[in-house]
Amino acid sequence: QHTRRYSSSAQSEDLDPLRALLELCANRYYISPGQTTSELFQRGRSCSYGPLGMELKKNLLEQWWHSVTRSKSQVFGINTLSSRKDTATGGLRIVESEHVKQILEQQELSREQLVQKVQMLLQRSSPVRTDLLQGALEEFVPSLELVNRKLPFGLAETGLCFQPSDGSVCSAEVTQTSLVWFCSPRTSSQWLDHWTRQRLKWWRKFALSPSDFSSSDVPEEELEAAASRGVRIVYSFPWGQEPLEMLWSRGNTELLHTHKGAHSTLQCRNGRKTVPHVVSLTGNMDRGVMAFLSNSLLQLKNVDGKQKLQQRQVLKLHPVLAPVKVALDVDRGATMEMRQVCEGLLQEFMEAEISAWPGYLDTQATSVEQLTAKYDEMGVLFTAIISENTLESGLLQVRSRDTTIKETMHISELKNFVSRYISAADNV
Amino acid sequence: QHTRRYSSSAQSEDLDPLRALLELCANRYYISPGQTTSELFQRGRSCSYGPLGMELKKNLLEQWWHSVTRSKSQVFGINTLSSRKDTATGGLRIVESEHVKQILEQQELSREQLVQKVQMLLQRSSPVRTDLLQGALEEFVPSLELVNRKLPFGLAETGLCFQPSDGSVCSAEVTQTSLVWFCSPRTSSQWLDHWTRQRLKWWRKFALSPSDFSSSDVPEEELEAAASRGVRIVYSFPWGQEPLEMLWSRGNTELLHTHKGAHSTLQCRNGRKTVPHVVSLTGNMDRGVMAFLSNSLLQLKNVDGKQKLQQRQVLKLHPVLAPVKVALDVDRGATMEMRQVCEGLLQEFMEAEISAWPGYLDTQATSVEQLTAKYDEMGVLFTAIISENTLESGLLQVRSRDTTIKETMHISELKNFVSRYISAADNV
Amino acid sequence: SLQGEDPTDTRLNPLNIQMLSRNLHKQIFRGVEPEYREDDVERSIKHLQKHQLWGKETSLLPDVELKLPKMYGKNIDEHFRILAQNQSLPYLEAASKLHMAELPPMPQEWSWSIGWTRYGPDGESQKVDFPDESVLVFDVEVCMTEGQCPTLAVAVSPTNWYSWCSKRLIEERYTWSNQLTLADLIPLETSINSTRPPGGQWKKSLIVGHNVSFDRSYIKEQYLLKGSKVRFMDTMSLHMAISGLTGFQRTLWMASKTGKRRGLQEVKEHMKKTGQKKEGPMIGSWDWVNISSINNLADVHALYVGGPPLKKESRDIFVKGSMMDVRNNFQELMQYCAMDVQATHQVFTEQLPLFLERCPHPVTFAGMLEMGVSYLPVNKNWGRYLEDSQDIYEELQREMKKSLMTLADDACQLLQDDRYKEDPWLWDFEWDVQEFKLKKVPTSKQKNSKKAAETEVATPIPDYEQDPGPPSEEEMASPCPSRLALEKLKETVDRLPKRRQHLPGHPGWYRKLCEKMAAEDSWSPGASLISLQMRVTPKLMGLTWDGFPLHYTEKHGWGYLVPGRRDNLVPQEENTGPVCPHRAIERVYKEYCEQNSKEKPEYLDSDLSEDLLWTDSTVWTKVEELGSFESLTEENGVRMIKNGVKKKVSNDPHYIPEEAQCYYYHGNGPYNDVDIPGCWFFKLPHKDGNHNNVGSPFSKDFLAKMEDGTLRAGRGGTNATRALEINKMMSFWRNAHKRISSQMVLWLRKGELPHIVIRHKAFNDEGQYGAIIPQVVTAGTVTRRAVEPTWLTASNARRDRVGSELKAMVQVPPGYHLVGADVDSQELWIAAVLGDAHFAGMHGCTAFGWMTLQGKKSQGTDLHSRTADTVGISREHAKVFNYGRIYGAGQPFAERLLMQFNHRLSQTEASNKAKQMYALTKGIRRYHLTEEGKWLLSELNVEVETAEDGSVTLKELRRISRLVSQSTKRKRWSIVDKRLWAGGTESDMFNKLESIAHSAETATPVLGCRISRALEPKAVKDEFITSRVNWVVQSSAVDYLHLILVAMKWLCEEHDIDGRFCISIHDEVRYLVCSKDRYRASLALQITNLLTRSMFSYALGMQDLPQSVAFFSSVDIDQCLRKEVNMDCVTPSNPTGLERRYGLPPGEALDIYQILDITKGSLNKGK
Repeated sequence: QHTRRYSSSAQSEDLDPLRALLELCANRYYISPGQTTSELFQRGRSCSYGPLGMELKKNLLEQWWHSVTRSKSQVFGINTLSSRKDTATGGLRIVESEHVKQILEQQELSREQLVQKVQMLLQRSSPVRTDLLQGALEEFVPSLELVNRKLPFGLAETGLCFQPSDGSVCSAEVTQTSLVWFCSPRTSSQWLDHWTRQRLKWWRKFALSPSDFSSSDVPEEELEAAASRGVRIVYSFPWGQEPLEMLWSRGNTELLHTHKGAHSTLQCRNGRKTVPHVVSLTGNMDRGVMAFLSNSLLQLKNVDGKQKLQQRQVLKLHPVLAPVKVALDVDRGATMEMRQVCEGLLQEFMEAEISAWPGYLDTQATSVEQLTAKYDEMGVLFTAIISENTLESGLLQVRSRDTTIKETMHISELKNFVSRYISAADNV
Repeated sequence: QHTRRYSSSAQSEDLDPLRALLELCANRYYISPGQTTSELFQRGRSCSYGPLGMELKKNLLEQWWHSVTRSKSQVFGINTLSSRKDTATGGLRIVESEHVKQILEQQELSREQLVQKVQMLLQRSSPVRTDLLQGALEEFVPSLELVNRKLPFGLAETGLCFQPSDGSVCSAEVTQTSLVWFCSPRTSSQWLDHWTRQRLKWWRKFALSPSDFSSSDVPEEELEAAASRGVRIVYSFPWGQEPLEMLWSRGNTELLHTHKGAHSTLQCRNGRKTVPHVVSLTGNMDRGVMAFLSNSLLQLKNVDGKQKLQQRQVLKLHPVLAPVKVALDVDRGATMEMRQVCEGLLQEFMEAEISAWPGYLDTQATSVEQLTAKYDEMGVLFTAIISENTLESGLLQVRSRDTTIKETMHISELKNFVSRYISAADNV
Repeated sequence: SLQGEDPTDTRLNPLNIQMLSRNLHKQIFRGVEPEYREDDVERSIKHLQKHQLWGKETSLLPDVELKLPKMYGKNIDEHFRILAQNQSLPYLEAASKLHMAELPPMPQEWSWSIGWTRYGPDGESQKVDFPDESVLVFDVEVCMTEGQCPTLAVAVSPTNWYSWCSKRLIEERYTWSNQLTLADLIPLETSINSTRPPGGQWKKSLIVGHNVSFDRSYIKEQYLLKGSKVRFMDTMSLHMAISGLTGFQRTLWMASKTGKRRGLQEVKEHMKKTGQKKEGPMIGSWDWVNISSINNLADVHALYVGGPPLKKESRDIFVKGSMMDVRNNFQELMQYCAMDVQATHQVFTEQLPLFLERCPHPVTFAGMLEMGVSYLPVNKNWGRYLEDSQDIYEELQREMKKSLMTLADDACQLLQDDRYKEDPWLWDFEWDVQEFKLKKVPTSKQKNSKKAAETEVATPIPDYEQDPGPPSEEEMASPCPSRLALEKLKETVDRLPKRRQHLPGHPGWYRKLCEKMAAEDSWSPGASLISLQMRVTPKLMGLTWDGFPLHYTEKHGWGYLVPGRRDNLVPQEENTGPVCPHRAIERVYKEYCEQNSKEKPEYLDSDLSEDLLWTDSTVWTKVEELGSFESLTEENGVRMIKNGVKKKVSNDPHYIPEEAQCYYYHGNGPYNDVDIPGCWFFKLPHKDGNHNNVGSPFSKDFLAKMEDGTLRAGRGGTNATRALEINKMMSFWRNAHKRISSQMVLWLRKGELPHIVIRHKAFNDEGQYGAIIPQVVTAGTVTRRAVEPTWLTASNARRDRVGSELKAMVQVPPGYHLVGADVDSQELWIAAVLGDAHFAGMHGCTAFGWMTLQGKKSQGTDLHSRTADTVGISREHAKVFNYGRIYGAGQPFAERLLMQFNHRLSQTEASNKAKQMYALTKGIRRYHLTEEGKWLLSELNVEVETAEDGSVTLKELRRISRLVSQSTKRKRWSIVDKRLWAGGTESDMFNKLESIAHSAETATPVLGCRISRALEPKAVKDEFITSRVNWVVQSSAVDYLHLILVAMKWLCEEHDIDGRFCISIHDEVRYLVCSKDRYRASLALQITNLLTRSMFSYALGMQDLPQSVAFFSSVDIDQCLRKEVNMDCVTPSNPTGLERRYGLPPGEALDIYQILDITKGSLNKGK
């Protein structure tokens, strides 16, 4: 038996790892089939997610939210606009194309008038955000009252941001997570360290091989304008490292600028009066989804009794992230009664907020091996098989994705088992 | 004692109800203070939400998602792009303003060349969606394999959509919910009725006065192009009715159009082979938030012992929607020990996913009355007050928003009490 | 200029070693010029020539000119005596007052009230702020289960009894803060809410207690940055100095006292461990057992006072009981505490005169007082450090567990098609699965259910289904039919046995790794019980040793399977148990060889894994263990021949006939009693010798083997390798975190801090400032070295060890600095100066001394380089050997260590290397014959080959012994008189050490402290020689420290330097000094070293001191505790380093010349 991780193996003789991953994502409802180009993975932009991809992303965003808002630090969630009323020029803007057309079609306008009108229109149109920082900086003053002017605290938000598409086939949008942390100037560096640590820990928590996630300081020459220090959290994709999250210690110039230098409204009760420093954490959750998909895909090779090489692909997503926890299937010779039991189980799982897969609806005969292979590729944690015998004794077979072992279990205990399995994995 | 609902009173001598609501929303961290114009409420566009507003909206969206995906019907979640590669003209588009400027600044271009170039640019730029329907229609084919070509099923999504801003001060964006339901042509009308009933039931579930939510058929002359029937669910705001959710029975023309009339790929195994019909449900959750805020605000007048008129505003949000379930406060003369107890409680609530308010952090002395008034306006369900006595006996005071009565409770039972209170309210 | 200008003015001794400048020499040695005898000089030169050291070039240092403060007395010894007497006078007076005192009667009834109560002679009680006395015997009790807050205390002065009760004892509350404040502690000098003594003057009073450092950590005033002049005397430390036991003796003492109980067992195990056979030597003289005891109060009391034994049962309530239990037994517990106080007083009364007699130099007493007030300042970063370390540790632990669990999960796949049978590691696991059992259904019921089943017609699913449309209103309202069906089916659960089977479908070995699912919340799924320590783990990881898969046997522990054996291949049918897939093992080895074919295996001495860089104390423990038998084995050789018993050729049970030997691989084996078809079994090497079984291949000893690739993970790719890596990273914190996180930190409030701190610009209102009082037992070992489990043994920060930045977390408050220094190669110099004094009475006259003073790394003439060259090992390794020798380790120690450093070294090679090293350094034993022996030999007319001094070699001695025993009937003649070392670089040093160790009144040469009564020849005869030899150096090092403490205190007081003693860790001292005084303190520290070294020379009869050792090579001025001022202490828990993470800039390390520059050579406060 020989096990080899995708990303760590250079000798892998088979499929190019990226292509294998893309194929799997498209076949197994993670990503809409039309979209699976390697550029998508490399640029870390959003795409149309299928039901499984959508669930994975939702789970990931939910975990991010919990980790940030339920930490011991004081963090408030906000929800700002992706388009804003801003008179500054430049950047991406939403334009009503009809309006432009109307101008262009006005034959009576001179060239200059035309140019002027289009410029005016452009200026009046709403710019769309490229990150969530600005919104949080604006919300700082109202939030300050909330915490009674006491530092530190943070504002959290997740949402769509837009990036120039640069003629790429990829979309212009990306789902970002943002925590903007306000603290005293003295502690900002410590907080940067703290959050780096927390964030890295979070990424690693769900990883199959945590060491593929790492953090590194941004070299001084690559620092963003206002930032005094920067850290990136990167994932080692098969084709190289890509940043998942950026942490910046940004000082207070941007905050002052946003509030037009109104020192007095920005000051906090912090020993002496100071304008707080800002530490920003910006994550790209679309790339995060890709990273976990890439990290979880195992290519297992088994030599069976007859020395034949068998290959098995398993998407070993963390139990908390896995979009489908249980697949419900019926054994050969499905009857309405067996299906009814399945429906009952499905209902039970839904009520317990455990996502279950109604495999029993698929009446096309597939072999157990095919089914298993499919579920392994979908990353389904457990497969419960209801058989004729179940109707008599209440016993069903439960196969685990990770051990490949089938265990007999009573139907009354299944939900509880799965639910405890997941919550235990969450707490580890 | 006299209770009067805002929206139902014409005799209200005090504040204009809309202004009172706006003020409260801004003061109590629901909406960012800069944004509170009455137009916002009336147009039902998104705005910058403060921590409480954000939480309320999150709760509402979550409830919507549960109600749709956990129904007995087969519904899958998807996540499509808000901007798309589409060569059709018209609509809102994201334009890189620098690019336009570059064109406009090219003095050597003739007027015609200029117009042409701008038009080209416009055409190449990504349009942004105005609703979620198109994405679901596109995802229909991959999903079809998922359900093994069996009807009916639905695709659910929530997300940002953009609307022309028409020179208003309001933003162009709105958070929509969408369920696109694919069913046999024969049953589509039944399904429309079914979903109308389900949706209305859902809206009313969280209302203080359910009768303010109602549904009505869209008159034939107002039907959208492809639709054969339409229903709107409306809320009676103080200034009049506004639609919260639209349900349309749309036939299959749009679906065929999206997939370029490829009948064979769209056909389902449904007795005879048919191209399914589409029923769409589109909700505006920003307006939904406004509706529940408006619906929950009570103006209570008490005559106290000295015959003085006292006014109390309470935001009686449904326990499930209320952004803060428990506020934790310390009695006068707070000590480190008391604060420690509060922190422990806060942590406990967070772990149980019950949102709690760290009122004990506010060290400015406010009277109990002021505090109570504030929490009532925030819609906080319970206020727990930790005192010196708590340290000795473990007993604390718990005040209910709805009864205003203070009950003594042991610290070990608080979490369980609140948790059961909420889930009971959910199941009613 | 302060430095000598004229190089010709430099003072050299006859051996060309640079001495103190004229200016300094005159001030210290008062003009007494050293005299050298011609023949001594000649002898020395000859000796140095022999060891190729004579004439080696040396470089000169600039002379130091410095005006020392006025010194007292006629000579430096008197100077120190006067200083020490002045410093300790008030405390000594208090001590003697207590010594004379008859204690007042103990109160019958104890007062139940918060704070202190004083009891008059008639039992009347009165509340007081604190016991205002000049001397107290004091004891604190803490209810351990309720945190670190002191619960109650009792004190007695010569005139009154006192009791103290904590607020938490008297008042009942739901919760108490877990953060202690000064108000929670016991005040001894100040009233409540005050941090100043009444009248503003701190009194010099004395507190006596048994293990008083524990009690001290609960005293309020001790946490103040400045102030208290209270000093402590520890009856436990006094006991160690008077009658202490070595670690090994303690085990034996317990064994002899407790008879057949636990103790003897330990001794037996010890014998086994150190490789002694049953008939091996036993401890000959047991007299010492009766004049000593182990350290607890009851035994110490029994030793010094006697009478009825102390009752200690009540103690359990404090250890295990709750506060409620303490309340319920209040009077009894108070009484218990008071009895301890009384006993301590009795012990003290007996000890004081003994101590003063045995440690007569006043410096010892004064030094011990100073050692008793250590103080470690910490700040907010302490909490951060604890949190981060624990956090990282837990994360790593989780990651490791996850890796291991994944390995276990993956292995489960082998169950399919019985593929495990072909796995080189897992073939011998339990792979059986169980059948799922149901309760038998009563037949009648069974029939019913069968009938029911029959009536229920199975409905097939239609081929295609129509969209049924939405459910009707009624359907929506009524309960769902499928739910009802499910609920009904769930009723069959009563057919399951009450006790559920545990994972019946999983293989047996996996089942054992899984927790049974229980009702508790703590259940975790999967192979969650797996750990590195389990036997399945190395196999799941597919560990290989030199490419061979690891295998475990009950009898031999961990080893590995080498394929190729043919003599035990059995036809398959005959075998019922698991069959070893030797073909698969061959494949594994083949793959390994292919991989390694390019890179030649490295047989070079690998870089020393830092785990082998033992701290001195661990080297010593090891030496003591092995050494306790060494002198005897040597003697044994002689005796054995004397008795004419020839040792039989080994009847080793593992003797292997030639044909069963593995022909291509050599290692520890094969052990052919392990019968695995097709494979030989070899054992993993063990650090204590190959006959020992290895219990886990993950122990510390194999870390180096993993690093060099001898031991590696063969499968599971990253999971296994990463688990090994993590194991290494966690090692420090795993062992230390309990001790570290239970350090009691007390945070001071703003008003409790000195003005210097709170007015400093770096002061932060939210920053916390506090202190840890380390529980240092001032004389915790028989050598009188201090003992403390956390700080004194802490290693330095290491990049791959979580939490190892511990020491750097001791950080000064604003406005302060830590000033300190390491005594450069302290023990080497002490040994060298003893040897030099012994040989020719001048510095550097022995090769060892010369190397210590003048040796240069660059020329290969320093001690460690020399040893490294001789044996062919790295300099770092050589260091361990060199220290080991000075601690008294013999050749067996060296052999074992050599093999541990390089496991491919054979026993013979190691033995030869060790022999060579010892011959060159320690020298060869030579024996002087007794008069009786000489007479006998002349009677027998035996020719004897003797050296100039009349000594004979061991070989010669054996020959003589044989002749003697052959020719006479008497079995025993004592023919050996004195044994000496000769010919080595260190021979004279060892002769000196042994002569001290063998003398009737063994005492340190400088301060004249006597060895523990339990180690004196009259009690132990010739046993424990290693310990006694070691004692000479170690105890002198303690003298060194005491001298430093006394001198430093004098200089600080004399020159108004605002500083206090912080801690002394082994050979380093640290002072907490007000920043403005830090350079003056550095100068004072340098002068201190100068005076201390001079005192050593003076006491050994040498009126001079080499310049190279006169001063610390550098004094560190720093804001935290660390080995080097520029160490950034990067560790996994401190990834960005001290400067970035904690804002600690590098400190300054100043040599004497830089300090002179800054201070202009003056200790006086700036004008």
